[in-house]
Amino acid sequence: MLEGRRLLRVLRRTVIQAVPTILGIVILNFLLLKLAPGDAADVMAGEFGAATEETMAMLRQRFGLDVPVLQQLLAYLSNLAQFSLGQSPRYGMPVSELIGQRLPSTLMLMGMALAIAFGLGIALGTAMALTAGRWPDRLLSVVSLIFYSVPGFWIGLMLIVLFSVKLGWLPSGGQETIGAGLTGFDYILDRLKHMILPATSLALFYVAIYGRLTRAAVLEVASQDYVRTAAAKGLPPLAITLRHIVRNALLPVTTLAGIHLGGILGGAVVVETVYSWPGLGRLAFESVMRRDFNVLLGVLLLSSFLVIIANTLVDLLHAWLDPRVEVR
Amino acid sequence: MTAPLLDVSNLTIRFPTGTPVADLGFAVGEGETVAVVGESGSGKSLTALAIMRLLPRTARTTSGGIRFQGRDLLALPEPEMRRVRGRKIAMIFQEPMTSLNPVLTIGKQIAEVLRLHEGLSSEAARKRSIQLLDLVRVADPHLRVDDFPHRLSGGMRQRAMIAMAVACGPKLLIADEPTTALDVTIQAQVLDLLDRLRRELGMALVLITHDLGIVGQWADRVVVMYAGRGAEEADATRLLDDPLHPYTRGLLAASPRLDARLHYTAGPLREIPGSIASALGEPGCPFVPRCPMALPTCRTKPPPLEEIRPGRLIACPPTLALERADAAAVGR
Amino acid sequence: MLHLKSVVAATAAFFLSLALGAPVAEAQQPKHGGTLRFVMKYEPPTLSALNNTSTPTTSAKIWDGLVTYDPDLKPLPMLATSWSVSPDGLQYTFNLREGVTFHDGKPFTSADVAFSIMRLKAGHPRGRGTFANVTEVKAPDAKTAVVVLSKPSPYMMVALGPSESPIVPKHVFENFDVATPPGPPQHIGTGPFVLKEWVRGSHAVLERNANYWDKPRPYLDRVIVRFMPDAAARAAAFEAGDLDLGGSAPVPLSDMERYKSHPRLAVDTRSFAYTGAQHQIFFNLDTPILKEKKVREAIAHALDLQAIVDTVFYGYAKVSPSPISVALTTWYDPAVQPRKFDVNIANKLLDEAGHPRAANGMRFPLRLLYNPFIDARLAEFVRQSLRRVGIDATTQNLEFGAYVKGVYTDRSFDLTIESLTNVFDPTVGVQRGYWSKNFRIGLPFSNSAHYENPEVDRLLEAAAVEIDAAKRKQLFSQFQRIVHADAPSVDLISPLEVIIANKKIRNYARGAEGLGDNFADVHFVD
Amino acid sequence: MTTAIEIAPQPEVSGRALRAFLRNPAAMLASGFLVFVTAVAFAAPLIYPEDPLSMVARPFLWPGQNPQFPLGSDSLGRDVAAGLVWGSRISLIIGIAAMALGVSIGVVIGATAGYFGGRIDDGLVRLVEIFQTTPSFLMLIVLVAIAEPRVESITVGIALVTWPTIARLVRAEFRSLREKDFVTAARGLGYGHLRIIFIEILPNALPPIIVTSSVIVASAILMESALSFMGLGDPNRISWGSMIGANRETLRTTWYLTAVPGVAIVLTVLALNMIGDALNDALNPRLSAER
Repeated sequence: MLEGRRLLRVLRRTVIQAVPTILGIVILNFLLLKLAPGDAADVMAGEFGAATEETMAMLRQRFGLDVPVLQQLLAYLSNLAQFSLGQSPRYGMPVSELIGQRLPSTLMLMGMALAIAFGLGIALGTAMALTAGRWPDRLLSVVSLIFYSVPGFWIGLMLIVLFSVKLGWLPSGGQETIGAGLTGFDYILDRLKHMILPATSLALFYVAIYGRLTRAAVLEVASQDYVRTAAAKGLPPLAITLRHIVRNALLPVTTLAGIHLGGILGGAVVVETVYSWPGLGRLAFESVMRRDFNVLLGVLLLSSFLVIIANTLVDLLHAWLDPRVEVR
Repeated sequence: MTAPLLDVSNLTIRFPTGTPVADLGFAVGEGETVAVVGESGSGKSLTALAIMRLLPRTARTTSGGIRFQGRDLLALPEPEMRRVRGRKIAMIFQEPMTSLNPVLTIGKQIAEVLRLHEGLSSEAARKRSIQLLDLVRVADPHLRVDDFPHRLSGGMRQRAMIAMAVACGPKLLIADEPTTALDVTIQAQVLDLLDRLRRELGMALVLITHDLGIVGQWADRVVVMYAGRGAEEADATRLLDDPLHPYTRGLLAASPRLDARLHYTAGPLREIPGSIASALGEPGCPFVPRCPMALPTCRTKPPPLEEIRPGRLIACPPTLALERADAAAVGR
Repeated sequence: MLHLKSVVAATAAFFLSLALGAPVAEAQQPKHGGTLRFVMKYEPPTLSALNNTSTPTTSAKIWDGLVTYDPDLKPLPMLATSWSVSPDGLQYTFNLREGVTFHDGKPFTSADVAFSIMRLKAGHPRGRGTFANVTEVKAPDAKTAVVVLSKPSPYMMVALGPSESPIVPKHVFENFDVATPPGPPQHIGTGPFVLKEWVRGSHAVLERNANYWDKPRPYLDRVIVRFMPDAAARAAAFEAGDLDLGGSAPVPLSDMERYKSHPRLAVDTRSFAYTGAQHQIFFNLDTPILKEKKVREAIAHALDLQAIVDTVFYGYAKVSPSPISVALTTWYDPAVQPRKFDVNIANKLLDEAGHPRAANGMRFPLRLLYNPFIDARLAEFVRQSLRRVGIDATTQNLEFGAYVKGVYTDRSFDLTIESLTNVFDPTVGVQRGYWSKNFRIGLPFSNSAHYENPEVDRLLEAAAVEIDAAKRKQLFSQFQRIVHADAPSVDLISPLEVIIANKKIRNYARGAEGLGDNFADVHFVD
Repeated sequence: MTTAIEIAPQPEVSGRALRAFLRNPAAMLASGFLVFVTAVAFAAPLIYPEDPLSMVARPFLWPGQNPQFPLGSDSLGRDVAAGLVWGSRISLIIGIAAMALGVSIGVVIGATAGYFGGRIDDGLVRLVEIFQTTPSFLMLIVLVAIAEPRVESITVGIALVTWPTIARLVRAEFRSLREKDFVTAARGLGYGHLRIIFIEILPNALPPIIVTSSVIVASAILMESALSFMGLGDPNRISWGSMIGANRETLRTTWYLTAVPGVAIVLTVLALNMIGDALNDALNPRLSAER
């Protein structure tokens, strides 16, 4: 019952926080996008090969591009108030449907990337901290710095060359073996195989971040009195590390996960390009290029939703990990 | 005379940056309470950690022998040593606020040691934890057992620490400044509790403190440390009545005395001039820079702890000379 | 009484001609089955070519045309089994194939042909020109369609291929908006493949149409069309064996040598008459400095077209110096040759035009734009060539929307590198860039130079209605010479249609439409 | 009289921190490398007076094949070595200028929010949140696409997506510092807000800002290269990122064309991050003791 009330409070706070933020994002980006040279009609006319003035005018009218910007914004907002993200001029279908198609694959990719980043990062960081100052620490520190310093697309291309072209172990791109008609376990395995390389490329940068954060946090925690208490109890090092150090060290490490989700979505633009992954990042990039602004706004909106949700989850996770935290 | 429970001899702890404990020796008998007294920085806490073998990695314990129940702890392999920690020798720390893991319940933290050393099931360990909390006089132990540390007061937390420490019935409990962080009113309660447990469980107690005021009531014997060396060792009452080492005398004059009724005895508090830091790099007696009676010979080499009379040792050649002169005079 | 010149062309003849092109051993019965994995660079808004020109390859698999073409643009029967043209060129009669049904089971009739041509006239970017003179399409019976023109349109007969003018079901499109990209529910044709699934941003799956009229074709079970925008990703996918076929140089040209010796993949550099690829620079003749012909000529002299072919396109292009691409062998006039590459001439002309070099070696600045679908290295090459003769060219890297707006609406450019494709006929593909009446602000791929020459206008307009091929060729020759002399543009090169294909597939590009083939005849060999 | 107020603690960027930094061998190595890169960037017109984009050699010369072009030539016959030298200029300029701009915006907004608190704080925090909830690379693409890719617009774009990090940091520092005695004292003396913010508090908030700044320079260089990869680079200037972007298609055959600028980016970014680490250690001695 207490838990329920806590949850409710979190949700209410999230909503109160989210609404102005999201409104801000919409308005800011809407106005920003209207500064862009060219509009959807230009792009479509160009892509279709040719056009006449009449069709251009007709396109603009149909997409609602022929009225003043402020009016367009109001129209968009009133659409939004009715939970509609509008239509994509380019695809001729509702934005929500378009995003809905891409969302699952992006969520999976991001989820796996985050899982890799956390798992590997925390392991790496703990290993570094436990060997602080000695050669494994120095070596891993350099490795994580390199992860941190190498452009993501470079890693992506190199992984493809190595693992799919040279070794032939993993597919070079896409999210599934198209038309293979796999079902059940084989299907899941196939999806996983397709996900490993892009998720890794996306994750490595964050592996480095979490590794470094964890290292600092573990060192900090390891010097705490209660760790000494645990040692004085006669606990073996592994138990001390897992039960007393890592769990406490997780607290500062997880704080940034929400913000990183936004970063990962941005990074997804590059990785999805390299791996031909049909995700939101690529959709967003193309919608910028094609001036398909309803789609772009939809993606931005959704991603801020995701970030807000992630932040809420992190808060809840904190409350669970750290009993001292009262949910604000 | 049987061998003491714990015998620390010639203990020296070195760090790359210095030698905070040198040539220290003292012994603790079964069931005895020994207070180790000194200012902060005197090396008393490091000594306690050295006994537990929990010194930081950079520390080197050299030329010392720490014999516990006849075995040299310094020579034990680490897994063996782990079986000593928490089971044979337990330790409680100064800061009950930070010495408990904030993300685990009290009960889990007590149960951890029981499950480790006594192989209890989690259920049995929980039951025992409640009993232990009861033993250390925590009210409503069956409720508190599920509380997280931050929900408890400082005194309660220290009681929980004590419950954890005595869980496996250790032969020796090292209490490192157990009351420093607590309200004055709680201090006596906690010390009484320790004393009672010592008697009931038949364990020895090493009470590390900077506060000579608590020594008289709760300690059998006192070791006074200064700058990592033993300065004086004596029965508690003797020492308080008749401190010999100039440092002990200064310390005693500077400390508020806590009598049985928890009242401060009024008396002027006097500072010892200088600070312990001035001992650094001193080739001779570390107390020389602050000593009112230092002789030129004091500066040449550190004075050894010498027995004046049975059970009474002192590391101060001038005092020793005076005392011996007095004794000779009395004897004559 | 109409005098009908009938053309009888049997289906068998068509396939016989194909078989002749292939080794005899493989002329035996092709085997059925298999999945063809075909890659496209960009995902189009629709797979249909009904109202856009970016999707000829996918459209041809789903929708048939009235006719298709052999490599020399000779029409071959498809949905029309035979046809005739009235001597005045104003009436085309098509006899339609019996027993053809759409994917939804409805029969194909002359009403669908009539509807499709009028719809193409209304909504197809080129169809508006191609079918501009169509006044009506009569359907005297279910299997006869008669196209009636107000003026002769000699190019119309080459515009009826499946990749250019798909025949769509009237009952599906009747109530569908002209300009909206058709979505999956509208992907219903008579073609050899049926749209099964389209995962946006990823791929489309085309399944075999078991009821296809051209039995036993199609041979393939399935065609998977993947959309992969990144060249390196496509290259990796080809090499990892994840792709079988791709056109328009699907892998970086620099890698082509490796593919030439690849055990599993083949490089095909045939050119196809339907594409008419052409890259050219248009001058903005509203820029004062470019109004001087000497300056424009100097720029032409500063560009080494052969070097462009060799370095920028790694040899996978042809020098194409005339406004009509060398790819349009019928119409290109070989008398038109590039201006000599000579930096000294260029410098001299610029000096004469009164633009001496300043202290920093530069004469004047120019804004250089380029269509982002063109390799940026071409822009880089042009920029550096111009700087060599003292023209301080600044390249602007604009994405497509900004580019189209910058050139065709804002006209904020001095030079633009365009790829105004000539397609299959100069009236359809070339006229738009040079006809003064097609200088229209805001209209993409119009007369961006703002070139006005009454004589050129006259020639273009005459050629558009000239049914005598020889006379028409004469008109276009004159056109080419005048434009080349006037230099409103510098025509550069015609890139080859480079195809990468799995060595085990056959007949992926039988006719003039290249990969715009319907793939009905594609099959795997062991 | 005014001397009485000189109770503001000396900024922590002190001799001790400097010594700690100088004693760190990794930091010295990294600094040495950066000094070298900067020197090369400054000396570019002396080393290669020619336009680095001009086509001077036979295309696809491998490194060492022709001693005149030690690092080879690219697909258009441009000298890779010249590109590398000139590219260091643009990459560093973009990195440093974007950082300077981003830090300036971040400091002003973070300081204002942290110092004044209340409604102003609420509003600015919301603003920061709007920027931080938007995927920053996507935002960058939007900004650069709108303004057309040029060195200036890329720089401003990167600054606009990095300032929120600094703003958050500065706000947190200011919130804790504004309660300190020396600030109260300064207020008591009637100093203006501007003076208190910039002269009294800011110097004390500098250490984390400095550490973060070096990391931001590094990530700006990475972002520029990613933009180039996506085809949003400045075609008129050569930068390491644009070298990778221009040659990535030939990655498989002539890998050195991307590897050379790639290694330059990695080493420079690595050096910047190492300096960031070292600064962090030097300015937060508590943790550095563990190293």
